[in-house]
Amino acid sequence: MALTVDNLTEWINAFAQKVTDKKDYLSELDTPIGDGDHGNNMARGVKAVQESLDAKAPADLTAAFKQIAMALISKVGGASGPLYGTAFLEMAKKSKDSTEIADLFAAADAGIKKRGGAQAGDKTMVDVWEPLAAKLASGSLTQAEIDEAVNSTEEMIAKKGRASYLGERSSGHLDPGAMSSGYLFTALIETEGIL
Amino acid sequence: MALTVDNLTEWINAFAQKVTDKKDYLSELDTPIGDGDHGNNMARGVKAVQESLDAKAPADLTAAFKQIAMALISKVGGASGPLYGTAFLEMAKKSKDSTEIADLFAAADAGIKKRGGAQAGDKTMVDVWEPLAAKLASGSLTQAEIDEAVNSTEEMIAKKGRASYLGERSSGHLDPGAMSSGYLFTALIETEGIL
Amino acid sequence: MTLGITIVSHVPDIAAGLPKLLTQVAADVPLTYAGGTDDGDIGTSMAKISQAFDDNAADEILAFYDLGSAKMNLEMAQEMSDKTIHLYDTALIEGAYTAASLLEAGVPLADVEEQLKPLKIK
Amino acid sequence: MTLGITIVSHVPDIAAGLPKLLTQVAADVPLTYAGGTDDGDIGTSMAKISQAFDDNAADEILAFYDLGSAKMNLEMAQEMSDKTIHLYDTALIEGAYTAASLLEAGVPLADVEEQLKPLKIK
Ligand SMILES: Nc1ncnc2c1ncn2[C@@H]1O[C@H](COP(=O)(O)OP(=O)(O)O)[C@@H](O)[C@H]1O
Ligand SMILES: Nc1ncnc2c1ncn2[C@@H]1O[C@H](COP(=O)(O)OP(=O)(O)O)[C@@H](O)[C@H]1O
Ligand SMILES: [Mg+2]
Ligand SMILES: [Mg+2]
Ligand SMILES: [Mg+2]
Ligand SMILES: [Mg+2]
Repeated sequence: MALTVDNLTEWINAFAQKVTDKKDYLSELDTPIGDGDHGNNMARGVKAVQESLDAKAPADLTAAFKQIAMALISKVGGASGPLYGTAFLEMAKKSKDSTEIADLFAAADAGIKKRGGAQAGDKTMVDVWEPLAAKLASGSLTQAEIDEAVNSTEEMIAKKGRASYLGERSSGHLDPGAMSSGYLFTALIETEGIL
Repeated sequence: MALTVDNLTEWINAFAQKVTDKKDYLSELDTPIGDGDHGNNMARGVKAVQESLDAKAPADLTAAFKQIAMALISKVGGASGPLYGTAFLEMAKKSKDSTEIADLFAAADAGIKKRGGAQAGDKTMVDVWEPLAAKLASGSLTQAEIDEAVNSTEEMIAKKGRASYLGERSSGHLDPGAMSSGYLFTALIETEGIL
Repeated sequence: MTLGITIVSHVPDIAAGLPKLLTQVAADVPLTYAGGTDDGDIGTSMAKISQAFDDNAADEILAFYDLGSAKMNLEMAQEMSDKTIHLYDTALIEGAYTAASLLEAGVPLADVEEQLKPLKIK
Repeated sequence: MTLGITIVSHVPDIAAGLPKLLTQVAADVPLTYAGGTDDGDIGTSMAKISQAFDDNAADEILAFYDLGSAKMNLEMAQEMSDKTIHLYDTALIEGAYTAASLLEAGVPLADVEEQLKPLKIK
């Protein structure tokens, strides 16, 4: 359960593929409870990530995480930019003393919470990152668990982000950032040799 | 102490002349406690008033007041536009049953207060209109009384308008709208046959 | 009874820019705006505000403004309008954004007004 | 220690427009802004915010923003800046206007912050 530049790149490419394939769906999820751009934001972001990794092969894991973070921070444009960006920046920092998935995701999860101020139950990507980072720490992660985390946001009332303006009306809709985060975890478990 | 189209026109022209002459001074007063445009606003307004009266001789006092109000409302641009505009609109309404200066100014003063929500002591033009309308009701008005009303605003702390953002720092400056209102009253007592 | 929003700002760019933020979350809410004086300078214009009320496809309008003098022109335009105009002393951008989000979701006016209360700062 | 203001908005027009309101009452306060994404779309950009901090002639900056995601980019830019950046969760327009008026009048930062408190709505 350790990360290398190679399997990180494979994982991120798989994530990019899913985001690109599901671009319209992610933006659709963002329409009733947001501004309808999450798919476009993320697609722009992962494209920039791939271009960055293509343009300059990272020397090590830390450099790879940093390139990914910088591409997301500068290209996403919406709230998910600094949030995903912070997640990868924290992994970059952590990767200096550990390449363990569990350690890296714990750092990323903490970074997202610090950056956005959301906690579990606020109907954000934290509702995927927090439980799934914990699963990774306990040694396994399944697609069913990913689906459960993503789906748990449906009935929640948003406390952070644009959906929070809707109060109770935000209930009954999946959170788009939770969905895209779900793809990140699915891509992770689908990448051979990581878990 | 009754108004006619003729002496109203004479009064307003005298007011316009003073505002035009003192344009820079009024804007200067508006600089430390406002946005520095009161002279320009009022000069633009009185020019429009004169153009309106020149273009179409008002049929009666009510029509004259209305033309003055409309020119000020549409051309001043700042807070003083709706305030002076409302003063003259209220005089237009009142002029249907009275041409007495005291009645007209009482109506104008009430209109300004309703429009802006300011009361005496808030460091606005109300600190000139309220006491001087009362003087007119009691039958006389002197330049010394006008000066006193205008100068009373100097030490006040603004509660309304842009100056109110400065809190205590607004003290120590004359209110520009009080000053321009002072010109209106001076023009009134200087116009032969009104008082 | 359809509900719309009218934005009034001293600055033409702000008045024109805010609807761009609002349409993102409220594509179906009628939005109009009035910015600057008749001459396009910094200030407000009763005539422009009246026009923005008229041009709004809704017959009941929630109006938001930046500074106090805008409110005075808004009230004059309100008195002259045939439409029902609600004026809110909330933060301009944040109040309008909240109202737009909720109207788009079909939230009734009374509930929208409840959500606007904590944003009242004028 | 000079004090300046930086405006961050999701909308380029709002970011560019608000300083026009502020310079009227604060001609001497250094003002910079960052609006929209790197591509000029609705959103915010950490790089543009960093640039606005750098371009500001002041070495201590009061920063104001519209929506929450702007705050996240602001905080990232804040962490990267050598300047002292104060971030306020106030109404954007009204908070920035209040701060600009007071800074122009030479009011010390602590007193400015006191005046900003009632405008905190985020
Ligand atoms: N404060 C926050 N903390 C954690 N996640 C957040 C926060 N604000 C927004 N999000 C996440 O970001 C997603 C929206 O991203 P996106 O649509 O790209 O940004 P924007 O809302 O700026 O348009 C939400 O679905 C949510 O998961
Ligand atoms: N709410 C109010 N009630 C009464 N008078 C006011 C009010 N607000 C502003 N004023 C008056 O208007 C004057 C400023 O006018 P002006 O500079 O033309 O408008 P602005 O402040 O919009 O630039 C102030 O000096 C004050 O006398
Ligand atoms: Mg979005
Ligand atoms: Mg967005
Ligand atoms: Mg002024
Ligand atoms: Mg002005």
